[in-house]
Amino acid sequence: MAYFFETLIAGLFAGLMYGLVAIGFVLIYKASGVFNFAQGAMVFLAALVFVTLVEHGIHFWVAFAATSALMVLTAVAIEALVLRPLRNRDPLTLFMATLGLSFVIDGATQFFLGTDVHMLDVGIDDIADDYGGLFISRFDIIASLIVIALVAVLAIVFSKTRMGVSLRAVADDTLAAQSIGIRLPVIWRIVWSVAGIVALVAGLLWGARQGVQYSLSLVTLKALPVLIIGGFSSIPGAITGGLFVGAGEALADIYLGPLVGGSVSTWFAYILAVAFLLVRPAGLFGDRDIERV
Amino acid sequence: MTTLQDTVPETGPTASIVTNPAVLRLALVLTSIVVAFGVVPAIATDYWLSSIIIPTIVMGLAGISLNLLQGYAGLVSLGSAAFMSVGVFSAYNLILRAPALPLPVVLVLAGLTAAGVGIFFGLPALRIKGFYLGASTLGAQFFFQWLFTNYPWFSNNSQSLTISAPRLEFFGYDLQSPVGRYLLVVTVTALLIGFAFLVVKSRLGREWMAIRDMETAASVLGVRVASRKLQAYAISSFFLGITGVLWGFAYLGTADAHTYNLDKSFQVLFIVLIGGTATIFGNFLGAAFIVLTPILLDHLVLSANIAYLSDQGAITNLQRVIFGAIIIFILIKEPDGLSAWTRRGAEALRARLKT
Amino acid sequence: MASLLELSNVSLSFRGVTALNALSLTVARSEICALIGPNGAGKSSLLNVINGVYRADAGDIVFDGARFEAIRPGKAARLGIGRTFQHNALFRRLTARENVLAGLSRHGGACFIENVFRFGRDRKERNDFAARADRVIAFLGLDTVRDRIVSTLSYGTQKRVDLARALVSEPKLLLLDEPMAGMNQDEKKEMSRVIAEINRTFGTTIVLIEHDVGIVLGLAHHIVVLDYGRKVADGAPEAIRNDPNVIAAYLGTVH
Amino acid sequence: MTHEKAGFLEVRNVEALYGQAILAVHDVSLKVGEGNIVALLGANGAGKSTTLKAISNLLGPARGRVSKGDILWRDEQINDLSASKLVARGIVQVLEGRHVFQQLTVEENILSGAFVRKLSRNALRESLEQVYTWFPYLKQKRKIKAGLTSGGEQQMVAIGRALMTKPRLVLLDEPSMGLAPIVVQEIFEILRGLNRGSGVSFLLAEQNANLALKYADHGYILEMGRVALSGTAEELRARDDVHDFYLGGAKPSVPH
Amino acid sequence: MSMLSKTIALATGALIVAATLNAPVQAQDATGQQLYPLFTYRTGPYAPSFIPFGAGNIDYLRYVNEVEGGVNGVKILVQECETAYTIERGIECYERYKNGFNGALTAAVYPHSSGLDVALTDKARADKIPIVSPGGGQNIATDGRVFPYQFPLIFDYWSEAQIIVDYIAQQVGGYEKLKGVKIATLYHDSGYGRDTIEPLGILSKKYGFEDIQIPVPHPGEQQQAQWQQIRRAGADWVFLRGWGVMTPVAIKTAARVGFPADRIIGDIWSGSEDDARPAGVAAKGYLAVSVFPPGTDYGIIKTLKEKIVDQGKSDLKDNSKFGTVYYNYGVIEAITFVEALRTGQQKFGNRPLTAEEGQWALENLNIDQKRIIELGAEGLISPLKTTIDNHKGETIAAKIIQWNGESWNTRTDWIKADSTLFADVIKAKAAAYAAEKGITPREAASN
Repeated sequence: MAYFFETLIAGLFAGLMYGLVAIGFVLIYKASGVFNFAQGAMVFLAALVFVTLVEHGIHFWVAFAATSALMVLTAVAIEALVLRPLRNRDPLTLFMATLGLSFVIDGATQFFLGTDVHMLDVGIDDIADDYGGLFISRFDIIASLIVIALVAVLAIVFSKTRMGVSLRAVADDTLAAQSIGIRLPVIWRIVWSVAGIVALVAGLLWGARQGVQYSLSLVTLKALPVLIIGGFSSIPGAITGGLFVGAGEALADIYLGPLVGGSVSTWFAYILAVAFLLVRPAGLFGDRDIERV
Repeated sequence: MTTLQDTVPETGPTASIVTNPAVLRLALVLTSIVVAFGVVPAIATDYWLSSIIIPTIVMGLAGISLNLLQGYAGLVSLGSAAFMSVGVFSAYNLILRAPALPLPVVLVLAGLTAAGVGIFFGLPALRIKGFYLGASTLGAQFFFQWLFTNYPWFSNNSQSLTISAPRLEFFGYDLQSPVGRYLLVVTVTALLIGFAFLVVKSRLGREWMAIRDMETAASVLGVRVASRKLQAYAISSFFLGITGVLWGFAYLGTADAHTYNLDKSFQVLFIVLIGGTATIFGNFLGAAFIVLTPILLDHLVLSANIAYLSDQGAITNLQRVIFGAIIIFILIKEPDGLSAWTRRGAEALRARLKT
Repeated sequence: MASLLELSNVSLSFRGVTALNALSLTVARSEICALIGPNGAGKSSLLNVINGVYRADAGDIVFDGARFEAIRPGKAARLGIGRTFQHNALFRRLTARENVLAGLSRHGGACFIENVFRFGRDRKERNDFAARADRVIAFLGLDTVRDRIVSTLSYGTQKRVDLARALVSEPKLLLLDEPMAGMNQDEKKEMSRVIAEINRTFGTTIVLIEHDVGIVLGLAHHIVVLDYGRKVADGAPEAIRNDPNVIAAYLGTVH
Repeated sequence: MTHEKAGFLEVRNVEALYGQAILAVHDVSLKVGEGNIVALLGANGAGKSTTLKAISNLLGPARGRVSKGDILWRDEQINDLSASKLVARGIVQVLEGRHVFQQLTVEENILSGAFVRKLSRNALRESLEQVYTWFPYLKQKRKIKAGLTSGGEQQMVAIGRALMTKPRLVLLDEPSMGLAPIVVQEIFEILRGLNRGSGVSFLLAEQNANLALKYADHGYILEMGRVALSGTAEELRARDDVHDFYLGGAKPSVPH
Repeated sequence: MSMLSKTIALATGALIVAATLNAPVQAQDATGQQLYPLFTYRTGPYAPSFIPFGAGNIDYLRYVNEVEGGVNGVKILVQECETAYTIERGIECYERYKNGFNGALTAAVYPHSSGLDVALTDKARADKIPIVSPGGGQNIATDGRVFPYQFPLIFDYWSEAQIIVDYIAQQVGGYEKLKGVKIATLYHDSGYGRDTIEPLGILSKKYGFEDIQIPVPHPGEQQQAQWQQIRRAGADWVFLRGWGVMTPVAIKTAARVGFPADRIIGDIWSGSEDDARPAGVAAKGYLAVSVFPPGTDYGIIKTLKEKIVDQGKSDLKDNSKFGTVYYNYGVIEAITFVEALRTGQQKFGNRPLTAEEGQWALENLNIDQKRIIELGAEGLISPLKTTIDNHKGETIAAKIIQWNGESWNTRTDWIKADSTLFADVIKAKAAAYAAEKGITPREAASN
């Protein structure tokens, strides 16, 4: 039973990380109505820039600030060069554009910063402590606290600030938001910037665990089932979906894997997601619209 | 009875062609056949056949397959490569385990297997729509990659889980040479294009487009939306299955689960978007773009002679940036894809000829 | 067997907003029944419940002697309920003729393989469909635009294509959602003449929504007035004309 | 009140398209004087909504655009100003069908209207309280998600939200749609109060002609994307052919 | 008419494309040189391993060209072609260079990808071009009678399994002590990763150790569950068959569940600096199999430092990669190519070799200890002798290296695999392949 719990807990921690990545998608989906495939490339870009700066002897927080600034610049550029020209186009076109964008971002990142694997030390030991027979890593705990803090900050921002309310307004009814003078380009820039900074945090936490390298950008594929389960437009959903997928994958690998002779986590999340879709087509927290004719 | 359009002047393009369409079409088909079966094999080098023409044709066919589903029936698939892999693995096992089967039969059976799988993964289309549907097909993508790596039976226990193309022959006629493989590809493609035209011009195609344009109205008119959607998945997957066989056997000479990965699915998606939705020939423009762009960029750099022992990595990353940028550019400037260019060109030309 | 359609106590709401409130209604065979009432009174919702686009929260429907709690749109079509739409719901990238042909879907019996390879039942079906479509196209005067992509047609013409698409399947009941919206007086008169002719020629029962009371009074045999999801009045045109409730509901309160 | 000042809002020969080809508005010219309530009447599909959106520059999201003509605001051409800039200059639209932010609370909805003004916290509160004095119901419902309130309340939220932008001209699209007569009456009374009290002008698109003409100073009747008739509300109320245009010209006209 | 104009327009477009594609052919004539088409993957997830590898390759060939004046006077023309580790691009590269380039002849193709190696099997057989994959070829292709044009030189995973078991046996005090020892294999769930399942099964039967197989799905960035499984199973040793990101994650996760790093033995693709360094302190003590021992103390590596790197002629951008596992791997591979050319030239004369001649040379390669010392590669490579029925090399050996937190140290001398152990199994597989493909094996004694 301890084994089960350990697996479950490990899965939940992993899931929280998935959730963290998924938050970036949710923000952008709410503001721009697109599944941003380039989010993974943004995670990679942020982490690689950060680690390169740190390797050049720049202080942690200075590097963090500088990378955040770069993510804001990236957001502004994306808004001007991709989103604005593609306004009012169908979601699939937007999705394809973000696919193209992911090529541009990860190509440019590697062009300028190279393809080496970098070690990233964020100063948290990844050592397991014994909690009454359960081994839990200190890194996991601190990383989870960071994720929780980030979610709390975002929750406060969304409920209390003008920007937050504007974003929710845009997500809810874009036309009405425009009608009262909310400027979509501004919202887009802000949201993509915030998503960029979330990508940076995700990049640091993932990068600290697996090294900073190209495969960081593959987290995109983990995020999709998370979003389907949680709903594309809900931050609590992203976290819950992440926990579901993380725990489900870990348990499936242990208990289902041996039955079919291999690891199942590559597709398990998707099957879980499709099963969810069939039961709740809008995800756990999503809202479905009625079609008017 | 008097009609209303006496008072309503109608403007805009008509669906009919100004010159006699039947003659034009026949001429086009005949020219294509002469070029495809006569001119190309006669003049193309092995390099051109093996690394440019064959992959372009096969990828164009993949584009047609997805276009049937996406452009005509309005359904989404992010897992085209999975259905291609089902095709190639079934063809391989058919040839291996029933060597008596002639190649055409193998191709059809492989297509049918893929069609069955397509129907299964299309089932969620009955409940969910749009981008969410992508998730199910993406699930197929990962599932089959897993299946073919996890069960070595599919690759006849080969060491690297890679299957190697069987000898291609048709009634004793050897198709191993580049020209032979080309002829196989072009014949199958021609037949499938014909099939695709039959499909889109039939009641089935019409009802797909009806569902695509306005699903509620279609169901209100009695279109059997659910079965039409599954038929779309079936036919598209049938095409993809055969495409997969050609890709593996006639082009690569090998296949493994990794060959048909997500990147390939996205490439097929790009072909449809770049070539244009709901077109047949546009897909070949899209495919040519996908196949040629990296090679062209590579050659441009080579001929500029800066590549010699310089950092090829930087160049390739630069290519990636350029490729991504071109995709975004086309999406912005040409919502209808590259086939709009030729259509516009032809129209302009026709207009000039008329005056 | 006088009534073709009977609705009893049908209710419908969206997210707590009531669209239809315990509505009952009877439509006789071969009559033209007009639904009138202000915008948002629930007229379109009512049509959507009749042919199954929406599922009523309560109440049931009797059509042609069969009783339903809810009906699926495809099933409604196969039972012979045709429908046009308030907003443009044409298949916008198809030609006018293809739109009309799509309207025949409920009569198709051939399986998709027959369709694709044009053998078996498809052959007869194709000819039959073509003949029927051409007949309706001629009947509605759409010959000159039959091969045009519908999204390039004018609004009024698109409305007629929509009507042709619904009519071609020879429905027993034809639901017309604002067939004359956006038309000028001449066009409206022409359209109402067409509707009357359809009713007379084919004996089709018609339920239509129209705002133009003047037109409706001249066209319908039977008028139902809705307001706020409720039935305010129901009767022959002469009776409706003088009903003070109707005047209040339809034209707004007059002081 | 019927006195018309020049140079407030003027629409000159506007044509609007959806997509590449579909003409929604052929040729519309109209004027709104400062402090006026102007009614834009006409049947469904006559082009009322499109005209309003052309003025507020909200056609874009529906792939529409103004293809000809000028829209002048205080003698300045505003065809190309973004909706946001227009709001900053005092023109705000309340969309047809209310369009409240369903997931936001009533108060958040109303507050969102003031974002374009960049107010201080106190000034924001003041504006909010002002809206609550106009719509006292809303104060009781302030913590409730707007999507869960009744149609009339949603209409009030939408109007209140628009008023938070401190507009000089409100473009109101079918405020009576789907609402009970009593509620409609109430809303119109509030509008009249606003107009008289704060001098806010209104251009309202309505189907309910009798109602609109009761409150308006001036009216335009649209037909097929063109202005078919215009005049003061009194004139229009008096004319029989208004009913022809609006209710249709068939002989058995509805008695009144 | 419109058809005609359209055709003309299309044809013009096609001509432009064709002209561009054929353009490099007009570059300077390279007759008399030996072409070395260098298949690169400087992009994509595996680029970090290629970059030092490619540099080792290029640096050695540059050294041969510029310092030794070529191979018996024949200069080697390196022509890069980026495959991005995809088979499609690889095939294009193969087609582009299989017949030489500007007059330079192609003697052999090194595809640098196991997938591409398989993909080229039939084409190479038809084109009669040898395909060489040092360390990454198809094991059945060891049988050169069935695979005349495949050269899976130097190493294979079955031998690796033997070497691992051998090393563990040494540590526990002999083969007889292996009984009951639990060896868990954590493998990348792919053809590559699964390749050791069969030999380990055979070895476990033979020696009585407990064989635990645990897959990690690609790319392997989450392994908590797998390592808990390893801990629960009470594994004594872990054979880590990772690839890319999977390796550092494995080492870190091991540390997290408290599994000692010095009981994890990485496979040859898990044993580079880029595999260990990202794992940080957790990797200290981590072991790996190495066929390409890292270090800068070998004679040839020192020479390269002096003649190439210090002259600023190295392909390396980052000189800290000099002497790393992948750099040395590149050097070793280049040595096999150059030595094959020398072998061929002895028979055919001092001129560029054709592909057929290259095939003969590769089949008659004999880099013995004496030659290794001459090359200054003592300790860097073990003797390599190929024959018609052994295209891999007769003795397969590897060292075990250990990560000290900063760099790799060699821990053992060459451990030789017993080549007889699996020979029959492999021969049988090759025979089955021949039967499936309808190939008649060549006679072993034909030369």
